[in-house]
Amino acid sequence: MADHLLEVRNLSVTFHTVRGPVHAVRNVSWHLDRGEVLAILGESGSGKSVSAAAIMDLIDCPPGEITSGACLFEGRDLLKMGVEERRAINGKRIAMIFQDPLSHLNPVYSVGWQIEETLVIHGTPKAKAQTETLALLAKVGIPDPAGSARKYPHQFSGGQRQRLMIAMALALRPDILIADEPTTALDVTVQAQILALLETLQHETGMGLLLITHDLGVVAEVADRVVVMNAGEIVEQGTAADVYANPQHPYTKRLIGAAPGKGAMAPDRTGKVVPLLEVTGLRKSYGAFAALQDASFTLEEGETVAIVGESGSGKSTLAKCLLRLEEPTGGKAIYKGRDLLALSPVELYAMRRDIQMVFQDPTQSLNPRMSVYDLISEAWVIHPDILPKVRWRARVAELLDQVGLTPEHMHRYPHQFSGGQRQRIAIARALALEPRIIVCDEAVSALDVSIQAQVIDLLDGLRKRLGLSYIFIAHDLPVVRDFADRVIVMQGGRIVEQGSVRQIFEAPREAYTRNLLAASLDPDPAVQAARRKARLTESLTA
Amino acid sequence: MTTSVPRPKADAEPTAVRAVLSMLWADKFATVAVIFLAVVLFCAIFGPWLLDAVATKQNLRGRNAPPFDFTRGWLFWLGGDALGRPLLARIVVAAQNTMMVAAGAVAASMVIGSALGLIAGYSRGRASQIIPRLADVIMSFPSLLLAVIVLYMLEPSVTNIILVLAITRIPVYLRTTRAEVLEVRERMFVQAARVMGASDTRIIFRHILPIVMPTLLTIATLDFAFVMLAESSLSFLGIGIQAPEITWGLMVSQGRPYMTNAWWLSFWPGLAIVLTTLSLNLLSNWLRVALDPTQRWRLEMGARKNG
Amino acid sequence: MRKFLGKRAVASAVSLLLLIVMVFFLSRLTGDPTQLYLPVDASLEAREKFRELHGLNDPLMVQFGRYVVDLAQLDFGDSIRKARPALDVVLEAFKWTLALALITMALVTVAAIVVGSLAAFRVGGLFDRVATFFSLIGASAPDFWIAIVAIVLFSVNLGWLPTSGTGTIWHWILPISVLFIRPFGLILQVVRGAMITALSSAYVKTARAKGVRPRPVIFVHALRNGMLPVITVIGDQAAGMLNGAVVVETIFGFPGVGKLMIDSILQRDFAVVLAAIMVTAIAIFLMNILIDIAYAVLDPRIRY
Amino acid sequence: MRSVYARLLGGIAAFAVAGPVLAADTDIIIALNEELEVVEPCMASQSNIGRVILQNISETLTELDTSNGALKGRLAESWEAADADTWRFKLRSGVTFSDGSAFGADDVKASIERTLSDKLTCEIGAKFFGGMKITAEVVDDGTIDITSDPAQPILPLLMSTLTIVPAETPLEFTRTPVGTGPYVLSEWNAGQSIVLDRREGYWGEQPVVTKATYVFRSDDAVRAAMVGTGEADIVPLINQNDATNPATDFSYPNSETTYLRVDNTIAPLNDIRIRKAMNMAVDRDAFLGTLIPADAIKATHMVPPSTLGWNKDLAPLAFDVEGAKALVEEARAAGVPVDTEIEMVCRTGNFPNVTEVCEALQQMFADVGLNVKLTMMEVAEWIQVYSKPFAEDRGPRMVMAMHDNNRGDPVFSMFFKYACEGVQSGICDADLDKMIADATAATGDARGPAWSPVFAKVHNDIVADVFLFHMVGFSRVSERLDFTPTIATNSELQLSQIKLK
Repeated sequence: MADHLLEVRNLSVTFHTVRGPVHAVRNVSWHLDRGEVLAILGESGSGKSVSAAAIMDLIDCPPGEITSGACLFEGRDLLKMGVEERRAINGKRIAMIFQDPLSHLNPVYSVGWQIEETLVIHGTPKAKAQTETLALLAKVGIPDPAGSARKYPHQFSGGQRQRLMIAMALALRPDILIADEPTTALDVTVQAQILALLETLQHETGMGLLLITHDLGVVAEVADRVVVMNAGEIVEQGTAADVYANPQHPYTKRLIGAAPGKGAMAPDRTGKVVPLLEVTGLRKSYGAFAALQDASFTLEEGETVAIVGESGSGKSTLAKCLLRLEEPTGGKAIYKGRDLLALSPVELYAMRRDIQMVFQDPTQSLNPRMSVYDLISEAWVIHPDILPKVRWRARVAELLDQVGLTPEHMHRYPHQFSGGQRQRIAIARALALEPRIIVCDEAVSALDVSIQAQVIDLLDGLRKRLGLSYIFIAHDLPVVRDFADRVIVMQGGRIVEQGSVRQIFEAPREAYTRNLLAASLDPDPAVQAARRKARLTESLTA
Repeated sequence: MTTSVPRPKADAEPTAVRAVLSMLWADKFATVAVIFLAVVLFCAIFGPWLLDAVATKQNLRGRNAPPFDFTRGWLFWLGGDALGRPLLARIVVAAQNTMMVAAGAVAASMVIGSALGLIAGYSRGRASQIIPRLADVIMSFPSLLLAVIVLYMLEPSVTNIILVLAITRIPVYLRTTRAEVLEVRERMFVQAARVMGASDTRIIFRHILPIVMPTLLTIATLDFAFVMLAESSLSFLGIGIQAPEITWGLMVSQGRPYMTNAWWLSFWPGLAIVLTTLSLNLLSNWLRVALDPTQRWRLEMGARKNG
Repeated sequence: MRKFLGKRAVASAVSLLLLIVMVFFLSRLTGDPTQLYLPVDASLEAREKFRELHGLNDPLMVQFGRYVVDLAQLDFGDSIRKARPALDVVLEAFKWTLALALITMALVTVAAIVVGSLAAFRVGGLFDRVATFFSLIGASAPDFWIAIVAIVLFSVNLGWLPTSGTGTIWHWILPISVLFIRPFGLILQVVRGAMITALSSAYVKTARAKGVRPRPVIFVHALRNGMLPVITVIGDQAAGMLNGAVVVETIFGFPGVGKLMIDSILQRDFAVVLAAIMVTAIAIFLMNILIDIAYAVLDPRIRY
Repeated sequence: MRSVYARLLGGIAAFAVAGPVLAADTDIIIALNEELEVVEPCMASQSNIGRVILQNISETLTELDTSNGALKGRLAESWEAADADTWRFKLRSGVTFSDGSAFGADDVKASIERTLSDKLTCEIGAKFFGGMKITAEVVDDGTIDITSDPAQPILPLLMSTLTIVPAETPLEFTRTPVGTGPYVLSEWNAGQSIVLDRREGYWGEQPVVTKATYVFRSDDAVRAAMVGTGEADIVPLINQNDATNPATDFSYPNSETTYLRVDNTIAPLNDIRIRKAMNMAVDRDAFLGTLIPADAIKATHMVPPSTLGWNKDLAPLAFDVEGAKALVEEARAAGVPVDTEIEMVCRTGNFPNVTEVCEALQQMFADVGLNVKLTMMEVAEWIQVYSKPFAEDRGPRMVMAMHDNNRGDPVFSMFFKYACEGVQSGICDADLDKMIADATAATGDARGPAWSPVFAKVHNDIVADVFLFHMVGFSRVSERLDFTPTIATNSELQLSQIKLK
């Protein structure tokens, strides 16, 4: 047993809150060996990060309390070691990288300084640390290492920041790297690069890699073994391929079932084409910078048009311009014979009823100080002619019912709901105005897969029942594949390609679209293995 | 607000109150502070009504009676002042003016300052340029000069002291509100409201103000203490409230000539100021933690342990 | 940066101008210095003569015009009371105020940061509670009260320090200590709050994961981030001090600009009042620029 | 940045080094309550300036001996009335100014002209020489004729106020005063201190004190504490509450009189019964030894007892609440609006305990059934209600004031306070006007008896005001010095009178 590089045994951690103790993890045991990639898979709140935090001594006590268990590193229990001893292991023998590298890098020190610090505190002489830092930066693919070392975290892109984190973590060639959601919130192409980098480095150093993720695709791409967690407990573990191909636990089954990109694509629309919204030559520039150039497309009644692209492609700008949250620089958007972009404030007010929006993060898009009733009925306060006040309560109940919540939820506040429930509230709020078009700006990106699937189902059902049209902005291609009728691909402020969902996914014309599709990870380890083989041969032949 | 809808809150209300109380109980300092403030508030409301007659009863031949002389009745436990009036009664009576000045100045500066700050932060027009300049001017305008101007042209009454102190504190709220509004107006739920067609007034009052409010309230608690001390300093310099009106600050400054031979004249009202400001500071510290979801566990933890 | 400084200078000049206009006209609403200057028994002719001599009989607009023209030539007018150029009088006092403010704020800043950071490190611990409690008590007491108690204790009873005045380094200790207390309490609270936030931030987690020792975690990683809100408060407090510490100056016989200002206001020596306001406003303006620069130095994300 | 620090550190180091130089025993430190704004001799009637300059730097032709009210020569050896409006002064010879130049009649003439000039606002000119025209004519270097229009029987007394400066002194406020006195201004650190050094070549007896340093502390408690801590030798003004040590603390009549100036023109104050009632309502004895020092004297005059013409027969109306109430009721029955609110205006910081005194007075008036409202005012505002022109729409009003007459002659008080044209007069009575004019013009031995009935008429017949107290001040003097403050200490502090024990 003591042969494992790292072993967690029967770990239980409790957090004390006013509502009583919360058992974050219970009796969790797993192990990691040298040269191995172990993935801990779980959704938010599953406790998947807690054991890593215990290993790194990052659990604040109080409010946390490690009630039982051991974390054996090379056979010695980390939890019983002295502060100074653990400090000497942290960063040197076991390193960690986090989700959101922007907030995890200290904003006020240069990245070179931060990487050097790791080396210096563990005994590397200052001069040597400096040269090594430059070497590390080069190794993780940061251009102009000498210049970059003097820059600050905010001056890098998201992907580069994660590379910097990796450089910092690997500075002392640790035996174990813990990566906590390292690619979440990164674009698919960047995600692929980071995963590739991690893999390369792991091969080079032979370290053990502990990957904490919610993404089946990431597991499929890199993990040797996987531990599936739910509600603080391990429900299943095994090799990645086994678990995917042959899930035992119902939760695992549900999780795999919910993974998007598996269902049938929408058929190409045929029959009478009724353009509901016709956008031509839409432009937006900030000074000299053109955020959106010459975008033209149509939206038909009852149709879902997805707009995909990486961050900075201009897809959100497009949505904001259509909704007049930003004033466009030029172009037209004809809806019901009127140009939305030329409406006076009074006309705009009337138009708001017809076009609504669901935002990415429901936590932020719902006013935390308003109850669900207030949030939904606000629509009728603003547009009093929709509904007489006496009917508000009934209608709120009805809407909540429609989005899968119950009328009892009416008097609660947003923070009392889970993420998926909050997004349902946001959808109910949009529906309150009885719109014709709903713009969904990354509306499901922040949700766990199982929740994501439910919300997509909800949106789909509403479309069928109410005849809504969606403009569905997303970076996640599998979701788009499941949900959209037509797809618009954007890059650098331009529409590079548009067509029916089949056309885009099965016969992409543009190289950019193809890259995007190739980088998107499949939840099936077998599929990913095949793709890797293909990539490898491709690179060999090239 | 505009959405006054009858709604049953039967289940939510008591638990919320109990949660607040238990969080308060978790911080013993804050609990004591709240109790003390409640006593002060009681004195401020009922003090003059109960004790005004005794508090102004002079006795020139029994002046500067020392404290802790328990033969003379409870009113003289804290001693008597330079005119032989019982200090305890005077402190109780003075609580009203003191609280009125502080509360009035804080409320007025908060309302005006935050209104201007909302305008400056929300509008993108000329007001957003001019109003911060106005704040600069008020900041550099010496409060003493302002006091002399106002008190010369009007009279040194409680209302006018409130006016002076309120004007000098306006920039604090103005700047804070403006900075917060600049941030809050970009938040998602404000955008969501705009998408629904909400008017600017609605966005400001229904969506932005409630978010800014906790910060303003925290500042207000601290300012309450600050204003009491400022009023006391003005009295010290002879341009504040004047006798026969009575405030704690005025009592302290009137007792100053006796500090070496009748310390109690300025000590007790000074202690009242210290304890009140201290209580407010403790309360504000507690509020800061209680209103911050990321810090609240500290109190919730304590409540669990003690409750 | 240069563009930013230019913009700031223009904005401040506008504020200053507005301030001068307001102070000039408002202060003249508070009465005529004649009766204050002359003995109460002075005849009406003597008063008339005095008014004529100092141009107080001219319409207010004429007086203002004359003031502005003189000001354009950097002539701030003469003090009626002191029969000297107002600017000389103010600068003489201001150097004392500046020294007092600089020394006090330097001490306050260092002390508050050290104590506040340590308090934030173990929130609710003994050190935190003691530091918070005593700093709050200090910040809650009227300053003239503390000043007189300090004099009675340290000068009269113990004889350790001189009661008041200037001259030796010992004379500075009591005024600085009394002046220290309130901003210390306030800044300590802000440091503590900011450091609690900074210490619970993600990059501190990274630092701990890297194996950084607790002390550098506080004073290197968290502190520089936590300093931003602190600097704003330090600026506000320093600005208050540059306006003069009237109470402390009065009690300790310290010849600063606060005492000068209140005396001039009470005596309606308008030229001195205006000159003092301008000098302190300019000093505060310069300090605000320093603070903006400090922001930029501390936080590379801020660029003007 | 660096240079700022360097300078700052340098400054601190300098302070540390420049510690108190070991002072000679004959060096003394005097703590004053306010800073000198100017050191101009023609402003020496202001008490804070006078305490430093008067007779120390700048001397006068004559000097009032406050112990007996007699006038003695200083720079003048003798004087006589040349005719009805001209006085001839024989000057002391062998006197030199501190700049070395010799003192002569032309200096006196120049000083008079300078003090009364239109180009300067000299307080001595405005305070003592208002409403008259003075011309000086040099007879010879040691003799000068001074003529006044109208005639001034007390011209020699007036000359005790006028400081003599060299003829060449420019017509602007000087910062380096030159005088004939035993001391010379050697250092002036604005805001901190003024240093006077004894000079060689003074015409009179060489004083003991070699050097006097004046420092300024506006806080009463601090100032008083400085003698005990050895930081000061004399504190001319301390608060009565601090005057607790009989070995060092001296009380002295300070020639100030407190009173309530009553506006006799407005009902109900225009009724003598009400004014009498107010006088009877004040329990003056209760104040003595409590809020007012025990040594103060209950006042019946506007001037202190050492003044010419003091009327021994006047006594304050006895404290009698019932009698006062009866008078008020009588007035009410006669239709006087006795319930009208009367405003009592007091000045903050006028004298120690002024607020308490006013609060107590308000209570006493209330006890006899008068409706008195107390308003505390800052000096600038107070002076507007104290001096004419009075506001047209004013209500019934009393103003608490403290009047200083240290010159020994009632003329410096009575016209201003009681004549119809008097700037602070609350009454107008043709008979009284005539009596004041006659007394002002009276000369020699007739002058005293001319004033006495004026006092009686004001106090007994008109009951114009509510007189309170002739006040005393307190000084603290180090035990190593032999110096006893007198009534003169309020306006001057002659270093030459200070001896060592």
